[in-house]
Amino acid sequence: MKPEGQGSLISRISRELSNYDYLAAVYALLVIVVTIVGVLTLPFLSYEDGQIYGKHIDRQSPLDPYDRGGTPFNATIVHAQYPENSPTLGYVTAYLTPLSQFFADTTQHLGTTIVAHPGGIIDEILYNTRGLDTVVESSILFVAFAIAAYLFRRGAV
Amino acid sequence: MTGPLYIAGLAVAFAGILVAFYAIMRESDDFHRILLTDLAEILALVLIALVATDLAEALILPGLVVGISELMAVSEVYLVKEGLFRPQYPPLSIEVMDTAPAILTLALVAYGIVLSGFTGGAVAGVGAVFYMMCRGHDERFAVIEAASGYAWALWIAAFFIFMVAPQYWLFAVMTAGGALLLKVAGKMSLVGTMRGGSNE
Amino acid sequence: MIDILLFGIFAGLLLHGIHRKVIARVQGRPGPPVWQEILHTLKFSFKETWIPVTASQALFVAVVLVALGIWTAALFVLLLEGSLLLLFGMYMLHKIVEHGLGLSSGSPYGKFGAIRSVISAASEIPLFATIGAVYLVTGSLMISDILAWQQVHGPLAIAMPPAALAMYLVILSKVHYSPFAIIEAKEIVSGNRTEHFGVWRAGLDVAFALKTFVLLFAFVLIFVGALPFAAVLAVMLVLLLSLSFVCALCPMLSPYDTVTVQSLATGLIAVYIVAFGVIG
Amino acid sequence: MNSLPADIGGPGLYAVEFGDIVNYFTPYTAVLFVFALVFTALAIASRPERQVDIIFGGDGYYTKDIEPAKLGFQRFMAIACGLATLGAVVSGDVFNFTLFTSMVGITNIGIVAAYTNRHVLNAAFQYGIVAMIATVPLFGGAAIILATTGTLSMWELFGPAIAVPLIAKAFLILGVMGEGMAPFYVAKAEITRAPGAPYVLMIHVSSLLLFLRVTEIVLSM
Amino acid sequence: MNELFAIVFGAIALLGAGAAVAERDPFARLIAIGVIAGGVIPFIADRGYLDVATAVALIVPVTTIVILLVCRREAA
Amino acid sequence: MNAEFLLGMALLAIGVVAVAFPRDRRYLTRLISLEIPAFGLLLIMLSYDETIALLTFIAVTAIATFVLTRVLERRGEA
Repeated sequence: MKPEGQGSLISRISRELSNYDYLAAVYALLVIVVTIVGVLTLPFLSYEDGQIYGKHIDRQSPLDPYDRGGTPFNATIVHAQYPENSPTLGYVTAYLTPLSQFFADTTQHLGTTIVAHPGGIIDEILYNTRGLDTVVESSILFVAFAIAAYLFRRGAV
Repeated sequence: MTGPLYIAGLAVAFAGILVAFYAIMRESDDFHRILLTDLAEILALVLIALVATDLAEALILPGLVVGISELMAVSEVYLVKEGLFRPQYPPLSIEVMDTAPAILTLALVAYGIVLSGFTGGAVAGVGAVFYMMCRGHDERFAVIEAASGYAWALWIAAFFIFMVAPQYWLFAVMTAGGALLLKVAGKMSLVGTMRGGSNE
Repeated sequence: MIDILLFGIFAGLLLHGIHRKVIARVQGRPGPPVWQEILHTLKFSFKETWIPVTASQALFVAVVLVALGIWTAALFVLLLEGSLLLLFGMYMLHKIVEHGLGLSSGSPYGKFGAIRSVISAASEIPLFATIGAVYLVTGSLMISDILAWQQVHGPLAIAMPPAALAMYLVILSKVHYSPFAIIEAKEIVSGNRTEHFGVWRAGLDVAFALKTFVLLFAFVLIFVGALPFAAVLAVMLVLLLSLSFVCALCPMLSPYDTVTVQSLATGLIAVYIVAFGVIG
Repeated sequence: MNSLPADIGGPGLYAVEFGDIVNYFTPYTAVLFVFALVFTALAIASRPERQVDIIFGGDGYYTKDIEPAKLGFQRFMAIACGLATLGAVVSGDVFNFTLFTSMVGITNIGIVAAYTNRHVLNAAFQYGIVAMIATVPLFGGAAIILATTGTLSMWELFGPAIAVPLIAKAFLILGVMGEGMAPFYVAKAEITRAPGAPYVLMIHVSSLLLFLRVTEIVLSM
Repeated sequence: MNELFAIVFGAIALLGAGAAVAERDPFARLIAIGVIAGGVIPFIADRGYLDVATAVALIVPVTTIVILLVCRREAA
Repeated sequence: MNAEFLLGMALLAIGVVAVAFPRDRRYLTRLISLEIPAFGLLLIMLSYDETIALLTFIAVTAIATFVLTRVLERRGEA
């Protein structure tokens, strides 16, 4: 056994890596190296114009940021990945609650509120076409909260 | 338009990642590390936001929730690990803490309910957290937790309505919006109750 | 299929015996007879069997069954010339068996074995270099496609020596008495297998014999190509002899050093592969 | 409906459609799925082991006591971890995969957070920090894939027509490495010292399966 | 937005950011953060998101008060 | 769209540097500085009209700040 701080290069590296206080540092170093590669390849990246769920905003609509066309309680054209899997695609997007309808008819500047009250493109994506994402994500919140609450309630042991 | 802007944005984001991770690499204090991970979280969201479609917007919400969840869990582990169970100082009140909470909370919760879903839950949650922070909490922990658990189950049910019986989409969207609001707001407001000593 | 399975088990046990014999001879000892491992397995099959009272009972038993299951499945993947990725997936799952063996018993020696098994996670990393290289060169990960490629271009070991080296390293870290076999070092008794005896030990011996057989067989198929079955066995034997020499001559590394050595080796191989990919 | 693709994982066997997110089984992912299922079942069914400690300098030994409350929590986390792993190995959508991955990361923290041993807790904390910063490459990788290809569905991405940038692939691998801490053996080794074998094992099962899955994804893209 | 206004509000936000970086005193820094918010909210309002602007204007002070709780003890 | 985007990027850059290399090593310094890149991200989201995300982000940031101050309360300044 050699004393601390000496030994071959290999055993010195081993000692550094085996201290878990450096874990985050080692990982950060890895990310930095990969990101530098990313910066170097940046000129070869290009933005794909044929995006799904692209944004097309009608500035004149009273539902300004969330108007994706269509009439309430009827379908709207939404550029989904697999439209055939969602038979009611577009209905949620076009849906308006009576309250929302009232706001839309009377004002110009309450767009977000109106459409977000269930209905609108984000709800279409989050609840319908990509609902599984939301399942997972609310489960994550659930689990994280369970951990925090467990530790908190256990308190000092 | 979006194309060149995207690459420019990506360049700034990458530069930010380099700086932030360099700082993480050099940091040895555990709480400073937590603060820096919060910064990293923002950079992750920038990368998603740059996609600039409706989908990107929808993806930011899960990203955000993952971030706050991990922050909650890890900071609690930190407190336990360091053996910090009581606040260092006695509770303290500023004048605004007596007057502001009711109005602010009312406004935020009402607005949150109108928004519904995640966003509504988060906004209403801020109101609730603020209220509990200022006014102290009573022993409603279990009740809120149970309510939020039922809301979660309700949301899962709504998801399956969408997948199995899409013709009831209206019912599903109302259930989903309401349940998520309740669930997120509930969980977030519980954070507010976790301020005092351990809740035996 | 059953006949090949039985053959694989016996061949694997025999290879283990040969391995021990060669190491002993290199080190100037007489060593056990080559069929010693077969006898061991038979002996354990008829010994009294129970589950330690401290063990996590379901896990204790299930891990043995999982070990048998994954290596049987791996053999069939190999024989059916299925996906290389699937085969390597099975190999990685073996890691879980190692952890589970040690953790389930409650014995401190088993625990140490399991912890060392976690530490030696790096022994799996060279596999990714192998997979990457094979995919890069042949454009497919189906063993049948790889064999077809070698029919045309000659053995892969010549086209891509570092990939073969990586896989050799992987096999080396899994054989008994190897410089990387920190899991079974003698200072922790039998490591993660300490508490498994009787039928359980016999089952494990069978599974590990299959593992040796499958790994050597896979190496031959991937890097040398399709050969007559007798020739395959001969190449496997040569491979095993080389492994035995390495094991006999190299001392065992300290746990963390194995990781560093394996990671560095993988890093070098990865650099070579990337360079190959960029230039070629 | 959609034709199932034949990729590195073998020909598609069965698809489960959730709107835009289509989960599907290939022989490869099916094997991973079954394996995850077996260990989830074990986490549900098996009682934990009782660790025996040797008293050095003598031939005495003692068996550690385990509190039932702690084990209930651990079991819950292990099962959640198993479910997340099941989701991740069959996911057919890059972003959904990353979400399942981060769920695995957070349940892993949960499994070890139950211990009061400071040494184990510290390892859990360090790992938690890595899991948190790993969301940058993880979500970043998925976001770059979406921006440069216009899709997140693996069926589209695995096709020959779409080229996924190298940096996105590297980010994805890095992210999974961080969440599952596959190569970060150090913290994991410390965590392994904790009792509760069926649950601690789940940490290894999940990170290993995630790593196997991301290898397939990255090679196929 | 009118270009002049864009420049003015942008300058306010940048000024706030600069001040937040330069200042050492936590209270001064919190005020600087408030200045950033003052520069940013007009941009939101200009796009027609009045409700969002209102919500942001409500939540930012909440954040400030939360931080203030710790600051006070610092000063004491 | 460009004014918001540029301003957002500028705030983000300033904020990242401010958080990564704080003037002094107090926790509070970093905690307050974290608000700057948050406003940067807010503006970037605004420039792409991602309003729902923006609202959620602001709300979640407030809660995250609360979680962090909660730790700080117990931790004390070091």
